[in-house]
Amino acid sequence: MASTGYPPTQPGADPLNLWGNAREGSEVPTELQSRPQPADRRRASGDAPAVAVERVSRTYHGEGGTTVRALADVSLHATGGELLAVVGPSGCGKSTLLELICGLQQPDSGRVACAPAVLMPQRDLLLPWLSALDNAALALRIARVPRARARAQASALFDELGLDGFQQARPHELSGGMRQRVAFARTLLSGKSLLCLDEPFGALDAITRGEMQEWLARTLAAQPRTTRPTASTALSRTVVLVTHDVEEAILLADRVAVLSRRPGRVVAELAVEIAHPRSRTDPEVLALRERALSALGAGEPL
Amino acid sequence: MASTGYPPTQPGADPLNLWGNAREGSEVPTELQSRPQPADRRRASGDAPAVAVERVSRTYHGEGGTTVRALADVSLHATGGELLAVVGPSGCGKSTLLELICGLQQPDSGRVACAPAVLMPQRDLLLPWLSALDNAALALRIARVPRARARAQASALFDELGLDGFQQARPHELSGGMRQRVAFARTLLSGKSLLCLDEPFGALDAITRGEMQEWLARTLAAQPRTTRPTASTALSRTVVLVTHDVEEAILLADRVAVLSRRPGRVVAELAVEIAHPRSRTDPEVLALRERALSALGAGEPL
Amino acid sequence: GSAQNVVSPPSAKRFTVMLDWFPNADHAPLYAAIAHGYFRAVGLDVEPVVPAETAEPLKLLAAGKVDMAISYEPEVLLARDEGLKVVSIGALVQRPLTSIIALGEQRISSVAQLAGKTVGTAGIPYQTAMLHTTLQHAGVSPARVKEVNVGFNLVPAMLSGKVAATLGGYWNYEAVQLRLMHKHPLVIPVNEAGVPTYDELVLVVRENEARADGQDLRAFMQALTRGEHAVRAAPAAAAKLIVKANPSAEERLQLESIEQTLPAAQPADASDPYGWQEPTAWATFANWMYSHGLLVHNPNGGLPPFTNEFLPGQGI
Amino acid sequence: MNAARDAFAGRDAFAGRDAFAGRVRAFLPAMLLAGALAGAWELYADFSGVQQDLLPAPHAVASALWSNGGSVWRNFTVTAEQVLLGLALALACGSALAIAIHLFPLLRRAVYPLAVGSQAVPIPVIGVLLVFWWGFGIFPKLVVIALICFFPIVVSTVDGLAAVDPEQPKLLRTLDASRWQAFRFAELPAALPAALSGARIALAVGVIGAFIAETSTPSSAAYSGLGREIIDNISSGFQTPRAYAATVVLFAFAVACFYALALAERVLVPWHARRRGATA
Amino acid sequence: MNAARDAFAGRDAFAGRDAFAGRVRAFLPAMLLAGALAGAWELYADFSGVQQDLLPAPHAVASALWSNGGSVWRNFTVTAEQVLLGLALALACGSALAIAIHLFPLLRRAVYPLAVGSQAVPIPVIGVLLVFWWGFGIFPKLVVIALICFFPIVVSTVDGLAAVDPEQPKLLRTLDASRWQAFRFAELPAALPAALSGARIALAVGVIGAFIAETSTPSSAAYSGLGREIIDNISSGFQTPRAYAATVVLFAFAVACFYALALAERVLVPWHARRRGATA
Ligand SMILES: Nc1ncnc2c1ncn2[C@@H]1O[C@H](COP(=O)(O)OP(=O)(O)OP(=O)(O)O)[C@@H](O)[C@H]1O
Ligand SMILES: Nc1ncnc2c1ncn2[C@@H]1O[C@H](COP(=O)(O)OP(=O)(O)OP(=O)(O)O)[C@@H](O)[C@H]1O
Ligand SMILES: [Mg+2]
Ligand SMILES: [Mg+2]
Repeated sequence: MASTGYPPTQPGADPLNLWGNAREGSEVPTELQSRPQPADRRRASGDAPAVAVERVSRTYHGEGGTTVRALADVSLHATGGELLAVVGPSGCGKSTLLELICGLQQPDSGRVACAPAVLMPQRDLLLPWLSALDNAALALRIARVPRARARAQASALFDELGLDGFQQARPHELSGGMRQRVAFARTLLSGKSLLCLDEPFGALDAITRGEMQEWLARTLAAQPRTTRPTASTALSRTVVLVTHDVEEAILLADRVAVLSRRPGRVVAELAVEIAHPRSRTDPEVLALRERALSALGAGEPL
Repeated sequence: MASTGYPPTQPGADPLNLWGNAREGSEVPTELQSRPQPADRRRASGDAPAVAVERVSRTYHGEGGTTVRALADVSLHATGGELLAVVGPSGCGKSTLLELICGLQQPDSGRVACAPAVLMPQRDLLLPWLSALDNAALALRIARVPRARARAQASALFDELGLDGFQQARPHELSGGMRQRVAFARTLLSGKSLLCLDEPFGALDAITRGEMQEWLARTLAAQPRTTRPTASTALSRTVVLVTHDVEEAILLADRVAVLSRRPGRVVAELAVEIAHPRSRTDPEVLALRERALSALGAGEPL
Repeated sequence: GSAQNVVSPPSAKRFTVMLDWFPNADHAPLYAAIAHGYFRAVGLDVEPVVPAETAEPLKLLAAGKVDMAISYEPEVLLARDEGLKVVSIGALVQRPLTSIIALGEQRISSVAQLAGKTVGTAGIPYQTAMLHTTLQHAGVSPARVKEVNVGFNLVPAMLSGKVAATLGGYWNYEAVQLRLMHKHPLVIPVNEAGVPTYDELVLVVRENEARADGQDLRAFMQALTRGEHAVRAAPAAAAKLIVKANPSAEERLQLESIEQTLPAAQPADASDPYGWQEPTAWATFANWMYSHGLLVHNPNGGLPPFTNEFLPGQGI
Repeated sequence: MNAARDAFAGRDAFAGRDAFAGRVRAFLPAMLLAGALAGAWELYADFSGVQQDLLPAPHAVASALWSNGGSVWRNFTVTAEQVLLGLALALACGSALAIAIHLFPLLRRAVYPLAVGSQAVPIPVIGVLLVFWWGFGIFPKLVVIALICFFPIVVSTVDGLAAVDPEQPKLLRTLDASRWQAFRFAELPAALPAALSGARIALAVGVIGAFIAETSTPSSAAYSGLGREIIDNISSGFQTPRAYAATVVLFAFAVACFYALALAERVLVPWHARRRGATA
Repeated sequence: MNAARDAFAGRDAFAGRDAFAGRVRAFLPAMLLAGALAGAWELYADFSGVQQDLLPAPHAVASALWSNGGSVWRNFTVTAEQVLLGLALALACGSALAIAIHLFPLLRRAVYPLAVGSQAVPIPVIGVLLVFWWGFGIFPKLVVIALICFFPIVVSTVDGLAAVDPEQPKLLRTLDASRWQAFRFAELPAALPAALSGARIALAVGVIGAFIAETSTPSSAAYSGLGREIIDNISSGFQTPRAYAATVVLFAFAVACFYALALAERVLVPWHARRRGATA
């Protein structure tokens, strides 16, 4: 870790200080390298995009010699502190896109340059041998935070996410939605400046999901927005949210990118200029939702 | 299998004849045993409930000596051919309920008596060593259907579910939503008379999900309803649909059972008397949706 | 080992002797000398070591890991043929012990009757050569006998009835066992069947040390001679010593075996000292091995493979 | 489907039996079977006309064990010490090598084949050499045992480490885990169960190893292990019952160690042990 | 993090190398290392003053191999046949036993401990008995090898079968799978990789087994295997170089078989082999 020159944030006593601390902001690089490795990433500075995906294509070569074009010529940008939602038909390459942003895959063509990103994968990859609490605290343990402090911070987050009482449960003792929330907590605690969330609330019922959404909105709203001056912008947290729930996208995002069917192309980018907190019954929201849905529906039928 | 006296349906040439064949209906038992095992189940006859869950409680004894009351005194019934939707907060015992119905768990108290049920688990449990097609055809292979026929039937269903072209892909080559649809196909092809679906469309985007819902509604609508005379009722397919999407419940279900927070109790049972096809913008639907949501919201906050 | 029983004077010099096989009746004089402190008396702290297999003693001797090895005359000749600088300084047993042994039930009374039968050996080349010699001596073509390599399971092989006879067992050990088991074995020592006689068990040391400090060796032989007298005087006590050194040895057998061996430990000519090695016999046997292609170099040239100069009353 | 239910129930029982009493009950079938086999053996030995010296009857073995209890016990302590120390040595070297091989693919390609081949080297070939280097003490024997034991540990551990869900390392990478941390948090725990099967195999092989070690290196002690006692009694023909008595002790020793390791597994990888029973 | 990237890359390389050329390249490091070791050995043997008959120098071994090529080769064919047949026997019995143990928990409790103990029985003890029953042919030797090999296979397979995701059987049950089908569709494929590591271990142990078999059972043939050749050259006369020559052949044989099995794995469990390389 120490060798990487990018120590992840170690949140202070306040477990909800989720967007890094000053130490991190202090090292602001001047430009982004293309095709960066997680190791040598530097976080985006100022208005420089925290996410810069330019004309990226990705084709998988399946085992049976079959090739699958997942992404075709996709360009996406997100500035520091922005919440970019990505919606698209199943199998259009959303997860692939996130893996590209996190540097877990390399594009066949095009250019990816992003701040150090943490991925919340679609499958919660909880470690069966760790308790729910230790799973959530994994990032902190990796950042060499003493176990006791790491657990304290994770535990505080458990209350917030309605997991109180299940700190000691093993993953297989948790319900689907609870597992997903543990994975969510793990992601938040990583203290990275760029969060890539792959359907973070997919397994949650309407109510719990609503609560989570509000909670996330609140948390992000509490942090400095992009309008702030550069230096402190470095402190703001960028989110790329992949979701299959258009409503969710509208409620949370600053911008919504709609992908076409495989091979994924950006067919629409909707800016959401609605003040928080937003209500699902708000006509503006409903209108945008319909626009997004129609954009989604566009393209040949199944 | 032959020993069980309950051969699962072997769908004919038409891959969408999903609700069993006459041979199956011909053996109609007179009463249900309590705490039945999958082996010696007999399908519900006539108006006798296909699902009879009576005053069932289930408590888990976790590893750390912690005990979790998942279900408290839950009673649910579904008659043959009915689609019963179950909604409830995350962690309230929905998956547990389905496992009880499928006889994979035994209740601590109360009585469970159900027709032979097939479970679509929350986690798609696709077998990594089988192709997507063979995973879907698993039930048929188990029922000793010749491989070629089994594959043909599964393949036909693949088109329906928008998975065409991925027959030969291994599960790890599929996207989350595709995996879920493969698991869905596997469940449908089991030919059981009672389907327990645990968030079948959880990982699907709005559009695909809409298509799936329509498709399921169509398929079920095409089959004889409970109003028909007994003998043929035996042919009808019962569905218990666990979902976190209230709208989905309203759109598909004949009745919606709303569970409280853990320990899960039935706080409301809404009958949905709206003619198919239903539209999500239909005021009746919206009204019911709000009722369900409020029922959900009831109970202490997180 | 037993050596620890006597408190050693600080002067006593550690002297490791590697046996040819696990402790048995053949080693009685050694253990007697240790137990009675004869070696102490001459300033030697003798420790016996049990080998894992039969070539090990000479190898480790030549490698300087032990001070003396108990081995077989044929092995000594082979070792020297291979260029190992070792020399035999005394015979523990004056005659071949290796014998052709057949169970009574096999109804065999002479080597000639082995024709067309299966014979088990330990897979040692010179024993195969011995078999051939004895057969030819009995007028049987070796081709008519099937040789089976049974490793060290000579007795079990016979008991299993899968071999008519074995060559490699000792007339003072395996034969005695079988007799005690009432198997009425037929026993023909190889030297009574056409193989030139040789010293079955010999005490071997490194040549340079035999040249340099003969003092210890002479002292060793003296103590050993006294040990031999002690055994002769009280065979039963000696048997007990063996069992003590090797708990899995059976006392009755050891005693029987000791008594049988005593005569073979004496030189044919009573005027020769204990441990005497007959030069002519050595020469004859070496030539027999050479003629059977067991030795590469002609044994008649060069230094003799043995010396009697450390025997009591010899040398100097 | 009955078979199915029994089996599932059975697995529960297997996982559930944590009480000591339960564990004893768990061994009952084995003891009954062993008894039955011993009976058959007795009958065969007594009435088939096979000689004592080839196959002694159980009662003869028992009496031999009784009458030589002392020496058998002393030899047993020697052997037990060798096996346990040798196994410990093998575990240390084996798992270290496995981890190195896993972390550094070059090492895998360079060292693995040689490790494989090393198993083909017959101990007697190097026995003398070991003595030449390390003398007549216990150390050469430990080396022999370790040499024979370490391989199963290496193979199982390497394979176990490679079998981790490939998505896990991805996740850990985005959490900025170093290679070592990815190993420590994801791969090592995932590999533990496999490593432990390796250890169990190594144990069994280790008993063989002790026998080989004792019979292929010289020794100066009067009590130099059960292996030596056995080989002496065998090659001096008619003491077969004593050889069998020593063998019985080795047998019991191996079984005891094996189940001691099984207990260790319950402690080291609880999640795994429990998962085993988690079905149905 | 460089280490990390290298490692990930390395795993790719490992998984990716399917071309033959690639495979040869993959062995280069091993060959270089082997060469280096041989060199060191040569120097040690030549200049440390250790004698030929304790540790012959590589060149002496090479010349011994050259001059006795014929007999070594004949003995090799004998041993190779024994190892492969014995291994096949062990695979058949071992996996059968493992499956039975897995399907019938009672059997697990009854037979497993005895299987464990069986490993502790020194072959020389029963060697004579085997000959008494089956004579001087190859069969007793196969039995010995199988006896020594089957255990690793049983342990790995049993553990592999127990390690299947416990949710899978649930699913299969609701699909009305019989116990046997649940086994065939879910448990068996999941256990294959573990079973194959077991086989690889068994192979290595099998070479040891062949040596034990040849040296502890009588043989009448002129060429009765490398093990016999080695022990004869060790235990009498001073043919150490020849013993080492035979050993070198055994060594090569073991390595060859091991990688043959690795290839078999790629064919039998492609999903697994591929997953290995799927990271990053
Ligand atoms: N490892 C892989 N090998 C081959 N093909 C793959 C692989 N991973 C993904 N794909 C293919 O790439 C396409 C996009 O996959 P991806 O998971 O990015 O879709 P997605 O947008 O996340 O879908 P969903 O919303 O269902 O999760 C799919 O068609 C899938 O079959
Ligand atoms: N095997 C188990 N051991 C212990 N506790 C368990 C186990 N399985 C479930 N639970 C507990 O039972 C409760 C209900 O679990 P269940 O999976 O039925 O919830 P759910 O309604 O399906 O939730 P979700 O909508 O998130 O899937 C949860 O609190 C969970 O922690
Ligand atoms: Mg996805
Ligand atoms: Mg659930």
